[in-house]
Amino acid sequence: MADETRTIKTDYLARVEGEGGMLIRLKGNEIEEVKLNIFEPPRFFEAFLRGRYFTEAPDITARICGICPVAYQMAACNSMESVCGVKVEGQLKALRRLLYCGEWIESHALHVYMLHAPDFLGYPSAIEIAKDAPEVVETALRLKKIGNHIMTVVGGREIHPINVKVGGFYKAPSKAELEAMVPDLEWALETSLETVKWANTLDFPDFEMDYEFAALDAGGVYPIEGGERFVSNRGLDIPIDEFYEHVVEEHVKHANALQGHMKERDSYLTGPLARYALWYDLLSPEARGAAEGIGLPKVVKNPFKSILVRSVELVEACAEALRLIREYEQPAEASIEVVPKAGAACGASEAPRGTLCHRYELDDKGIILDATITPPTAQNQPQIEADLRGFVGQFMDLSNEELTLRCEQAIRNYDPCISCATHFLTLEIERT
Amino acid sequence: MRAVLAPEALEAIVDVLRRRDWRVIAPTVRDKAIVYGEIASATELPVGWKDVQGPGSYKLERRDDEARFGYAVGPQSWKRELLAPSVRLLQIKRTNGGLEPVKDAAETKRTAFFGVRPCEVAAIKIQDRVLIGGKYADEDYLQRRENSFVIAVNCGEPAANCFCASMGTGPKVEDGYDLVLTEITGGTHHFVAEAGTDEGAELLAELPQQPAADADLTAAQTVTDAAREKMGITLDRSDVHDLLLANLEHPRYDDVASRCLACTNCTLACPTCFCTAVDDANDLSGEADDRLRSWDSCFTLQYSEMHGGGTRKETKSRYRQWLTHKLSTWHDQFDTLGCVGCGRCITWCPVGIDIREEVAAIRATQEAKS
Amino acid sequence: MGPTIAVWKFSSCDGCQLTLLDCEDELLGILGRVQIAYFPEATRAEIEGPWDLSLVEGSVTTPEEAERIKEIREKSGLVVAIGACATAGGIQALRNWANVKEYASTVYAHPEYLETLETSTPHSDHIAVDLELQGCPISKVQLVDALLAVLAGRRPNVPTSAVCTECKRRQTPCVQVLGTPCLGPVTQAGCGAICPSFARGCYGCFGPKESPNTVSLAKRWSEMGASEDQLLRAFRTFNGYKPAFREESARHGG
Amino acid sequence: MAQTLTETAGSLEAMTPVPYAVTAKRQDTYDTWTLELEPVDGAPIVPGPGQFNMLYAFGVGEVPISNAGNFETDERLVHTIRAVGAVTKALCAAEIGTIVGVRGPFGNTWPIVEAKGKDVVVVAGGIGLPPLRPAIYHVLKNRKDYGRFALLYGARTPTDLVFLDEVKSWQCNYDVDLDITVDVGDTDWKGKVGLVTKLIPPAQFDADDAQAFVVGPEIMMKFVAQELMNRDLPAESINVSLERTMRCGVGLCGHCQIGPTLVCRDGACYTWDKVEKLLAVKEL
Ligand SMILES: Cc1cc2nc3c(=O)[nH]c(=O)nc-3n(C[C@H](O)[C@H](O)[C@H](O)COP(=O)(O)OP(=O)(O)OC[C@H]3O[C@@H](n4cnc5c(N)ncnc54)[C@H](O)[C@@H]3O)c2cc1C
Ligand code: SF4
Ligand code: SF4
Ligand code: SF4
Repeated sequence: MADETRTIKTDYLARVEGEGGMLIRLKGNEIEEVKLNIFEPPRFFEAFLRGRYFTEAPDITARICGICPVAYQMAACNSMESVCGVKVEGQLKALRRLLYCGEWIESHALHVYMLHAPDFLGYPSAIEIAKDAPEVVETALRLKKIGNHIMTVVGGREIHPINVKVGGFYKAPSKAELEAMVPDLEWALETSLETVKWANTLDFPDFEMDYEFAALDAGGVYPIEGGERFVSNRGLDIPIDEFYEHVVEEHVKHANALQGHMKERDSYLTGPLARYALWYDLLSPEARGAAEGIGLPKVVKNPFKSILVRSVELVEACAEALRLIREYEQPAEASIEVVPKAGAACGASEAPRGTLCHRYELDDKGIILDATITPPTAQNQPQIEADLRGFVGQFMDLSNEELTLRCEQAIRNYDPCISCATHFLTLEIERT
Repeated sequence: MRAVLAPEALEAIVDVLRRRDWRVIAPTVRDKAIVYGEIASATELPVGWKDVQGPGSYKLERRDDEARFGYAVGPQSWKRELLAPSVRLLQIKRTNGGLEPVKDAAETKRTAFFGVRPCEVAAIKIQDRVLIGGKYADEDYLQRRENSFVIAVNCGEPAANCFCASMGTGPKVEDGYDLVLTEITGGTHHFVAEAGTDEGAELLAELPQQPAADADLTAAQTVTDAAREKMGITLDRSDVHDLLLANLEHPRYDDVASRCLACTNCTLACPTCFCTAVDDANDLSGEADDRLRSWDSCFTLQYSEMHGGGTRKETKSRYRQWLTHKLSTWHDQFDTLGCVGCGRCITWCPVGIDIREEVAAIRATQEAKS
Repeated sequence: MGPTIAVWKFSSCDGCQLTLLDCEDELLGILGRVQIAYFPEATRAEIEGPWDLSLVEGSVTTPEEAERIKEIREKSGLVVAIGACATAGGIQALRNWANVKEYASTVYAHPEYLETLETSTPHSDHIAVDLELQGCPISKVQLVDALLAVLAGRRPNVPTSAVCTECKRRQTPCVQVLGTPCLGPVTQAGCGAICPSFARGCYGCFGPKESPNTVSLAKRWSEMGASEDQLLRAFRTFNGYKPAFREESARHGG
Repeated sequence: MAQTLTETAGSLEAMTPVPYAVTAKRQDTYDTWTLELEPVDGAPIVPGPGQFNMLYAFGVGEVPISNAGNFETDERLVHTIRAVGAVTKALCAAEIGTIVGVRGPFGNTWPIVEAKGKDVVVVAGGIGLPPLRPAIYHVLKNRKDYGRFALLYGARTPTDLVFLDEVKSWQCNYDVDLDITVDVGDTDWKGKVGLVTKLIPPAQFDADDAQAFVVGPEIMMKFVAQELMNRDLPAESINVSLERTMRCGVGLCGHCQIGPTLVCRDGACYTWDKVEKLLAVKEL
């Protein structure tokens, strides 16, 4: 009995973006192996970017991920602007933040209700939830739609927005266009407050991990569209430009992706739990109120409760979007001029699922010489495996079926985006 | 009825019409071009702007005066108000196995088109002929047309691509308007106004005005005469019908096809092109079907598609269809030419193909032959 | 019980299948009339094939994918390829101008684990596809229309004409005429002409229209000041491997 | 101005389909069916020979289909439809009781009354026969008013021949010179093999005083017209029916143009002199 081998396995993880599987092997009470298998084929983005003009990076990197294209566009812009020595500020920065709020609302609503909730409610998907409780799915869809609508108004469309440009936007929306969204957003804010309460009625396994939480420091505001420093609760505090001096990437055999590790440290976690733990005090009164209302502590260590934190961030994104619209004045110019310069720099943004870092090197004509992209899921992957180890260690008594489900849920806690994680494998292109 | 109006009277026009609860659509500046849009005040007109047009190019520039109509036609035409880009013709519902066609309630709000150029008045008259003048009429068009009120503006400053003088449609409007203005910017800035219908006269009577003397009418005539002079005759319409029909296989069509993008811009910008498609769009339940009518163009492959493929597969045949239709076969079909010389197809062609040059090229070889 | 629908992912960003979930107003209505048989992005549940309709996202970039699409073809009534990846090879088809194998073997100790093909190709290179929805990403309107068309037995409304048709219908002044180079005249309609409405030239994400005159457009771009490099990149991006764009980019070097 | 517009405007109801029920259905060939339609309520429309209707299949679309009824004795609409695409497939799949939409009748008519006293030559290619059927019945009903009547019918294969029994009954019951041929025969086919144009030289008619009515694929009509002219039949006496894509059927959508003419309005019936030159131009 004690030496019996047990395999917990999912060939194809459902309700995550991209293609991955999971394999856990136990021998008796010993965990032999934990693997988050990423078989999503590599797409070689970093290689393609070489030789392209710097203004193309936001459009091209958006295609790494259909779920969080804005995250890519913002990180690319931040990085390019940093190389070229310009700063996008004022209303243009606010517009970027608003666009990003749209992505947060869309992505968080999708994850909370349609990807994660079925785990808690015991359904295979939201499609089945819709049969029993259509109002839940209708709420989710309406919230999602409002997020998408922001992206359409500010960005031109919800997937791969077209209005984002290095230096700002191609066209700035009018105040009236933004104000037209206020009633919907007010509804969304109310509904997201209800979402927090609803999520709090779910059952959570009794499980905690002692995380190193890492997120951007946006200088006095909750980090969304960018941040100058990358910080953690364990003393990491670096300018974003030094990201790659502290984070190393490793190619592991079972994944078509590279995994991020912090030098001389263990795995770390980025994403809602980290942002929330580090920047709780910067949340809007609405979001903090929502957290307090359900007695959510300032630091959440149970990864299954990420659904609560994600709901709180949903409140944050709605409240923030409303604030940004109220304070918006249409800028005279939709972008600032960016003249390419030779050099290299990093830029980052907070994707719904965590910190996303880009680094580009340009020549003096603006041609990209080198590109490195580190998406949140790559950074979280070692931590996901650590969570699985911890969880299986603690819940070994569960039946195989139950344990498989729970392990899948533990992965979905991260809202992992495997499509994002696989663009890595670099490739030299010899152009003739 | 005639009168002289001060520039401020334009505000009174907008006022009076809006008080009657009419929509007022007029030229305004948006997206770096002069486009039509609903206005609430005459200050929204493009005051002191002119347009610089060339084949495939258009640019707005400042004028050194306060002219309200100191530009020619822009990318849009009144077609957008009358033959709307996309409308639901009707909805067909399935009711216990049967079919029930349902039409949307007619829009009854009246709309004033403020600033209609002579070529555009001519274009509206052409579309009237095509869309309501035959045995069958387009109901939506007729409704919109009935609700329209036309305030025309004679042209003083044709753009480089204007050739209304060649087509006999401008720069002075002859009929088909309710009220017409001629803007006079030299000396004291003023307008000479003339009513074309009783309704136009009613509006004019409500405006602050001075009586028009013979000298004023002469001044107005001078404006359009000068414009005509400036344009000259660049397309000889007298023989163009036969010229094109006699040259259906002309090598020039291969030449133009190497440049033409078959992008449809010329046809959709053209104020007379009327082709539409009707498509079906089912509702989610599958119990209702919207029949949608939208702008179509003879430059698309699907336009001429029959089961088994397109009739006009090559760009060459599509361009020939368009050119011969405009200047030749339109006449056979509707007893009028299909071109009013507004120049939109030249300006708004992304590669600047010029209808006048294409005709001239065909004519040149014809003349060489004879 | 409506027809069974399976949604398949190949090499892609997931954006086109997300488009289905983004049909917020239509999703529940559609779900009421079809059975989702396979759609891992949305559900753990599965119904065995054969399927009435397969929506196929992503391009073929691995040997496994090249096999899988054949199987899907065999077991599906209709195969609809959705998006630039599935209809043109997508952005990852940029590898088709590079030597993947050679590089992989110099960098990785076990290049065999990579299991990647030299090229990224559309499904139509591997199987007969019943309908292609172009676009990076596809249009929600076209997706819903295609699903409803299948349900009604109607021909889907997929215009093969230029983006310009949509520009004109929405009354956007042509940005190319105003001085910004635009790929709209050679790009297939469907997006709603978004880019020009945001004062930017179309960058061709819906792929070539029928009979695109890329030569003439490229000539005009040059006259407007575009460099050969710029032209090469313009045609070689999201739909660069589609013959019309591929041939045009080749005319500008590389 | 507004008032005068309404007074002079054309008919407004042209775009609204009228519900008709399928009351009978017959399969003619492997891909061709004949439907009989009767109005759900109200009086039936009365087309003239040569006119077409726009038939609407719910949720699928609308297509032009010629009237193939025997108007001499019957008020029902008869349409013979070949299933080639979405709409025609849906129409052919309609069952008895199915409601379809009908707009029409549109287009001009065959000058069959004008042909009185003359010899009549009908040349049909495959599914070109049904659009000629109303004209044929007019001649048959008024048989004594006309001279000789030659009916030349060709199809690609024997299975593409429609209404064969009916055609043969005409031969028996009226004075009709019937001649049938197929491009490619099969083992059961005992009749002639060859193009329909071959039936023209031997056909019995007086070229100085005859009217020909020809329907078939465009290419077939071209060769038939040529062959008829070789027999000295003037182009003005040769009638053909043209086909172009149509979205409205009433001259508003522009799609059916061939040079100076709109097929839906000025056709679909033309005399050959009017269209010969047009059809000779590739992709006009
Ligand atoms: C005057 C006249 C009389 C006719 N009489 C008969 C007759 O008696 N019997 C008969 O069988 N046939 C007849 N036809 C031919 C018949 O109209 C066609 O076979 C029919 O239109 C085919 O339609 P479909 O939808 O079945 O085929 P498809 O091949 O699917 O469509 C054919 C036509 O529909 C249009 N279309 C449909 N959907 C689209 C779309 N999404 N985008 C663009 N275009 C689209 C195409 O332009 C094309 O012209 C006649 C035609 C004419 C003009
Ligand atoms: S053909 Fe050209 S010039 Fe003539 S009316 Fe149309 S757009 Fe104007
Ligand atoms: S902006 Fe582009 S897509 Fe629009 S009409 Fe001009 S060329 Fe065509
Ligand atoms: S305009 Fe062009 S690039 Fe922009 S969304 Fe449309 S097809 Fe894509």
